Amino acid sequence: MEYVIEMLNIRKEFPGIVANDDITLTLKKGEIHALLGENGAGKSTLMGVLFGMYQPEKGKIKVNGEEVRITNPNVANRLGIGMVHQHFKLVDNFTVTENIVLGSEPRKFGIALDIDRAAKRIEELSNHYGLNVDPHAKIEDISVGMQQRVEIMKMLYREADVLILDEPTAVLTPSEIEELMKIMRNLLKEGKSIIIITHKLKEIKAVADRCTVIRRGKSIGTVNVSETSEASLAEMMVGRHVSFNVNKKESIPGKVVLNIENVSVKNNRKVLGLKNFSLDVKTGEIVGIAGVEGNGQSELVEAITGLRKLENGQIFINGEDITHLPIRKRIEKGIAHIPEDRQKRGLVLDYTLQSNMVLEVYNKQPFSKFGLLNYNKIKDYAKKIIESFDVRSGEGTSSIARTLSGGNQQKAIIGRELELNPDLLIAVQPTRGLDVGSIEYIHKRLIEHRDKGKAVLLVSLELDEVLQLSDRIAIVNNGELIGVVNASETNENEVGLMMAGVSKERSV
Amino acid sequence: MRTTIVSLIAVLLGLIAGGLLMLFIGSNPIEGYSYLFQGALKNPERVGNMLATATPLVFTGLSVAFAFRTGLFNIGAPGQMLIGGLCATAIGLSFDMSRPMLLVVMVLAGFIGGALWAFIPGLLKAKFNVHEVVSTIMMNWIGYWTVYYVVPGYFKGEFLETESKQLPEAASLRVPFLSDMFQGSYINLGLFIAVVAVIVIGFIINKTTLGFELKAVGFNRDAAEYSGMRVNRNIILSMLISGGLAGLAGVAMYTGNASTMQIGIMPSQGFDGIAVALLGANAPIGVFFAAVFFGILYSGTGFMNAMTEIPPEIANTIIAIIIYFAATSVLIHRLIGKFSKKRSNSNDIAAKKGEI
Amino acid sequence: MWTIIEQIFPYAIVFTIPLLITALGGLFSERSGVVNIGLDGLMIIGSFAGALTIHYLQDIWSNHSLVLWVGLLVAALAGLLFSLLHAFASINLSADQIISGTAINMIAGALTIFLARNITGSGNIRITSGFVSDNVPFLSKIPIIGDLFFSKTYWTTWVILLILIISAFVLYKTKFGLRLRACGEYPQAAEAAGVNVRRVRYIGVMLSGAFSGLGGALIIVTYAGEFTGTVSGLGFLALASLIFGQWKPFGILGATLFFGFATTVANVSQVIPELAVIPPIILKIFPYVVTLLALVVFSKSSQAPKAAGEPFDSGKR
Amino acid sequence: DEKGKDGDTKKADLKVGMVTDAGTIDDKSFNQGTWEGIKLAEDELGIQTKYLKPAGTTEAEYLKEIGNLYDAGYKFIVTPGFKFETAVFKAQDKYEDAKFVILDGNPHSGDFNPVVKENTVAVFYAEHQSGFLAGVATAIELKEGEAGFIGGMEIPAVQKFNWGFQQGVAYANENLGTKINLKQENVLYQGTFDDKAAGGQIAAQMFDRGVNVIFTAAGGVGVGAIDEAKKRVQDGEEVWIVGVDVDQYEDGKLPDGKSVILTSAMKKLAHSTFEIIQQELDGEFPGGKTLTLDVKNDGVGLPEKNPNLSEDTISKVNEVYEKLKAGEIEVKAEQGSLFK
Ligand SMILES: Nc1ncnc2c1ncn2[C@@H]1O[C@H](COP(=O)(O)OP(=O)(O)OP(=O)(O)O)[C@@H](O)[C@H]1O
Ligand SMILES: Nc1ncnc2c1ncn2[C@@H]1O[C@H](COP(=O)(O)OP(=O)(O)OP(=O)(O)O)[C@@H](O)[C@H]1O
Ligand SMILES: [Mg+2]
Ligand SMILES: [Mg+2]
Repeated sequence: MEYVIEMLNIRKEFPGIVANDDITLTLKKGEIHALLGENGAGKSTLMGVLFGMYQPEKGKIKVNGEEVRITNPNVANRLGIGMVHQHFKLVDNFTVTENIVLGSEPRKFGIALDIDRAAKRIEELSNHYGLNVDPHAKIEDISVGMQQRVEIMKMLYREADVLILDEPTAVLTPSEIEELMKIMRNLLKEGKSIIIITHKLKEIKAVADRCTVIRRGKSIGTVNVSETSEASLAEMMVGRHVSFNVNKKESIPGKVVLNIENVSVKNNRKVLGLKNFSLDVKTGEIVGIAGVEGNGQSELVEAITGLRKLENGQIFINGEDITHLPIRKRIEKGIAHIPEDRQKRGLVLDYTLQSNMVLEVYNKQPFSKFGLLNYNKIKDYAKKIIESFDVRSGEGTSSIARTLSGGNQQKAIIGRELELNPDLLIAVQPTRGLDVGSIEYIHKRLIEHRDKGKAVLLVSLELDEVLQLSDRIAIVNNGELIGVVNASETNENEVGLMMAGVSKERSV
Repeated sequence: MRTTIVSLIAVLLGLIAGGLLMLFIGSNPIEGYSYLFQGALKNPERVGNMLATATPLVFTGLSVAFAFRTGLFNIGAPGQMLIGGLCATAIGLSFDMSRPMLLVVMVLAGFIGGALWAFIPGLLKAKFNVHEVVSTIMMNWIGYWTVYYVVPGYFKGEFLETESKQLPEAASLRVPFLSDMFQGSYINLGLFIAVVAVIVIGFIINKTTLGFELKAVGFNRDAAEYSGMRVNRNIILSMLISGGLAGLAGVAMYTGNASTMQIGIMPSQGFDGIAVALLGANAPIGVFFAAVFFGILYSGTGFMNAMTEIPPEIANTIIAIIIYFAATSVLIHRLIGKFSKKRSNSNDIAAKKGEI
Repeated sequence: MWTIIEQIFPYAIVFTIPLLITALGGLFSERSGVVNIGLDGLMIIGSFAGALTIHYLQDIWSNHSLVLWVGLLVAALAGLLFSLLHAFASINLSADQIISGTAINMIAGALTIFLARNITGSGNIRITSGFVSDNVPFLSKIPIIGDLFFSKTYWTTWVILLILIISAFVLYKTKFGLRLRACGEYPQAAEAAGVNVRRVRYIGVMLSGAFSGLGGALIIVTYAGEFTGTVSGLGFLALASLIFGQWKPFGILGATLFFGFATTVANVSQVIPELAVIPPIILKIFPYVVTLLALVVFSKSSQAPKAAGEPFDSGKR
Repeated sequence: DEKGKDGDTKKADLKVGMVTDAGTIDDKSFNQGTWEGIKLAEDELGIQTKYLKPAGTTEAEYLKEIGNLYDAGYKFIVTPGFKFETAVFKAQDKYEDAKFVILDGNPHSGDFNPVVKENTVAVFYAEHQSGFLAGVATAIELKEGEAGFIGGMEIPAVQKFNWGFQQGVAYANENLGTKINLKQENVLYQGTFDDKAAGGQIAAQMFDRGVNVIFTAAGGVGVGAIDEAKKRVQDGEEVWIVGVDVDQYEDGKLPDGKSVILTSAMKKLAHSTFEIIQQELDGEFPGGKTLTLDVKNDGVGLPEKNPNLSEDTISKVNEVYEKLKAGEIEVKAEQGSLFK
């Protein structure tokens, strides 16, 4: 058997955690090999080891049968290994070509960069593999899907034979995913071998030849994809039977809580990111927003919460016009917001947990009086949230927020927002980056909130999550509302199509 | 606690480095330091002078530290000092009121003057995101030239173009009971105002909703905005307070330690505030002790210089080295930090494992 | 008015050049991702090292202009070495770069005087003679331009302008420049592409040290003639020019020329009856006020390197 | 009694201290001149010396350094500059067993009423006379042309140099047939004592506008002007600088050994400081007195050697000097109708 890559008994420790424990992964020439595991299972770390970003404590790596030491990414490049990282490593204000040549620059006259030669070569490669990238475009001006192709192009430019793709599909539309798979098959034809990390079992079934599953840093096994099912892959991954369904009762919608009328909002690039958007959310229902990242979801949420100015249109809460109210007033009117980026907006990472728990109410009685804080009351309040949401931390309420793990940070924020008992809860990516147990728990709490007769607006890039939790689904594309469908009457295909901009007549 | 240790280590390293310099020029460091401390503390008068030297540093240190705590880097304290001092001096020279009244108005005017000078960088930061480091440097020079032309233009001394008129006794922060207690030292009411400021600022930062907001904005502007705090207003407010404190440094300096304003001098106490704040770990009480420590160094060097061959520049050198060590002691912080974090982290993981 | 401009111009240029080279140094540092407010201190180091070298060499070699060039070289070297303190603190220790820069300024100010006094016995180090300005043959005869640009120029001016052009070329047209800019924008991307971010940043900071040192010594050999322990805040002005010039080599040229010109006009306004009618305070604060306004104007489209000021953490995701 | 003891038993053990004014000990001017006198006394009379540099220029800072000197046993303290007036006023009471020499000023409590105690001597220099002589010398040597004046900050000593210089030029024009022009715009105070760039730029402007000689009384600003003049001379222009306080001939030296310093309007700081120290050692400390050092006692004047002045000029200046001494010429120390 001919292996291009053999990672044998790899062990990688981080202070306090063994990220990879005796993991073996082999890659055959010309195969697509999937790497599957929960969050934090150690997938990225393992690939980091292969790509020379980390040095393993134990284990061997062989490339084409020869043992190698990959001390840094340059060595990996020389060995023909390329990697597309989970988070793109592209310089925004550089052109495609500049990004691609960075680190292995062609030169003329000994010193000057030869951008033209590189651009020509990129154009050729692009045509050859059907990637269709414009070498002179600036990264900040091209779509996420296109940026990913630039990342792939980087590897091809360096003539990598082994390509590592870390969660490449998380940011793509269903149709872009299709495209990517096509590209991957093209690459195979050219004699490349691919390792792909993904959480999406469907995709593994669709493209991969073999799949290695790891759990909590340990190797569970490698299977031939054609001989296994999604359910058994999932079971391998988490170690128990996983039900893919969320249990919830039929919703009983009541009066309108949130009413958005013809709202247009500019995005960071100063063009309309949300166009003439209208939507209602009623008591007792969860309305999901489905769409590919960057299609107006953030703008919508920021418009409702007051973080962004409206160009036109109006927003009502319980019939009251809040279009021009400041943020704090809106919170007082009953809007709570689980923000998309917990570290950017959700928490003051250098504050204690208890201070974070009163971020919106510190100036209210009983937490303060005459401008003086009452720490005892704040502590009690925070304790209550922390206990009821099982937020784990080193020093309880006086832990600094930064020291909490991502999942616990998220639970704290959700607890804080639910504790406000808002009429409208806006939950943006509430389970991003969390493990299965936490996800189940948070889903349960969101549904409970709905069942208390409150309204929930759920924004998620995970189509599955939207489909499972929502009662109704509003699909956005390019800042426009494509349509609203009942969750019970739709399916992934339909929503996927709409996310790609294919409009539908049927609307609810 | 940890920051205190770090500061103390920095001080120690700075003093060691200073000692090495003394050796390098062939002097005896033990002797040098002993004269240095004697020079600052030998008798009540010297203690008084040392405290008076420290007083403006307490204010500028507080100013920088307060801004720091709220996420701003105010290196405009020199300019704010000048304008604060100018305003107080102007009041002192122009009005005839009962002494307590006059002093209160002067202090207020000094605070407002400094605040005003910091308002512009604050506004530019809030509205246009202009980095305050550059804008406060510009304001320093604008303040410098403003004093340069306003003092001779409006408050010219009797025989001198380069100084303001002498403040009348009623407008001076010096009071007989203090001067007598410290045997004729120039210690003055500025010290009391400084102590009050330390307490008030400590109170604001730690105990009030205002402090809660200002710090939140400083730590994480986005989160503050998200939770409904008025970010721009808070940035401006925090610059106002920071500038006001520097303005008070000007009051203490020009109407307490001195009784005239001289033109053409950018007060070094403004820049020293950065060092004081850093060494004091940006905590009001820490600032106070750091200022006193610098006061000792500054006021003791003269005597050391008189008794030995060690040049007075050694004080500045020691302070600079201390600051470098304080700046790089992040390393120590980190190491301790990593250690404790990893521990809580592994507990966390252990807990999770138990769960399943 | 024209004759005034003509007369002032050469002096404005002389004042501009140290600012220009220092700001250019700051550009390399910040473009690599390290904010350097220690420029002022680095200039002081350069002016000290330059003055000291020239002071001693002129005793031996007296009036050889080579002495001055050696002085400049030593100054650049001293600045470079001293900047390692900042590089070490901000690159290896992830210290707050502004604080580290402040410490650099303080150490430079104190240590140089201390050393000057201990080495030469005086806090001031005087050089016997500096560069002499000269008209460029032929070119200075060109009408208008000749008077403005080619009269009373210093050799050093042309050298610095050459460095400016080379810098622009290096920054935009070479492999090193591409990597440098990438490190200032998104160091993780550079690292993933196999660039040694720390090394690039070290080079960036060291260039800023060398250039600032050169800038400080240029003051001595062109117009000051004497080291006195300060460069009168020119390092901060260079920093402002860097921002005013939007982190671009020719933007910096424009900004420093503006400062050079405005300061010179303010300085000589008293002698010039046409200018003496303007209250001197206006002229004195003019450059600073304009800078503030410029910062406001540019704030919307700021080209600041995105990662400047952030310690590089390769694990950051 | 105190004096007697010191004077008789251990003269050479006299410890003389100095507190510097704004600016450094190396300012080529006031501080340095004073210090050189003290150093001279150290070399020739074997006293001990020490100078201290205060952190600021306030009365409090000055008093602090005076206290430091006193506590360290330096009980003969020299303070250069009018800024010490109030500090010395207090010190002379506070440290009764110490002696104070204040140059260019009179102790007073802030009300400008001089109070010179027995342990203090106040020394004034007739800068206007010095400036006058420099003005005369300049005019005679150059015969015709334009002169300028660059001052540092507008303080009394600098002003008096300026006014004296103007009177000197006018005197020569009226009585000695010279034609030196002095325009109002060419008489200015730069505003600092350290801005060399400005000094050079201003000098350049003046030279460009036809000024041939500039009298600088401006510390570092003057250094800038001297450097500019040097460059011009090396370029073949003929321009001059008149130095101040001390003989600045060396500062103006060109590689060919010549100097751009035409002459210098001197205050014989070193000399007078030395003398007072000597008097103290001789038990003749002129305590309680206010001394005015002027032409009469050779306290001010031009350098002994003026390589750039012709024999003729020197002899003419000497005549003027004698007249000044004899009181035949009077130089005012006030602005009157003069520029600035
Ligand atoms: N640089 C690092 N330093 C310390 N710990 C790390 C580091 N990188 C990863 N870890 C930890 O190692 C474990 C494995 O992380 P890794 O990123 O490999 O997970 P993953 O399987 O890729 O997860 P995901 O699906 O979320 O991407 C996690 O607990 C993570 O917190
Ligand atoms: N780049 C890094 N550098 C240093 N430490 C890291 C890094 N990434 C992760 N860690 C450490 O790993 C711990 C776990 O981080 P992470 O956010 O991946 O948690 P997790 O295991 O995924 O937990 P959760 O499931 O709650 O998200 C953090 O507390 C942190 O100490
Ligand atoms: Mg991963
Ligand atoms: Mg995680």
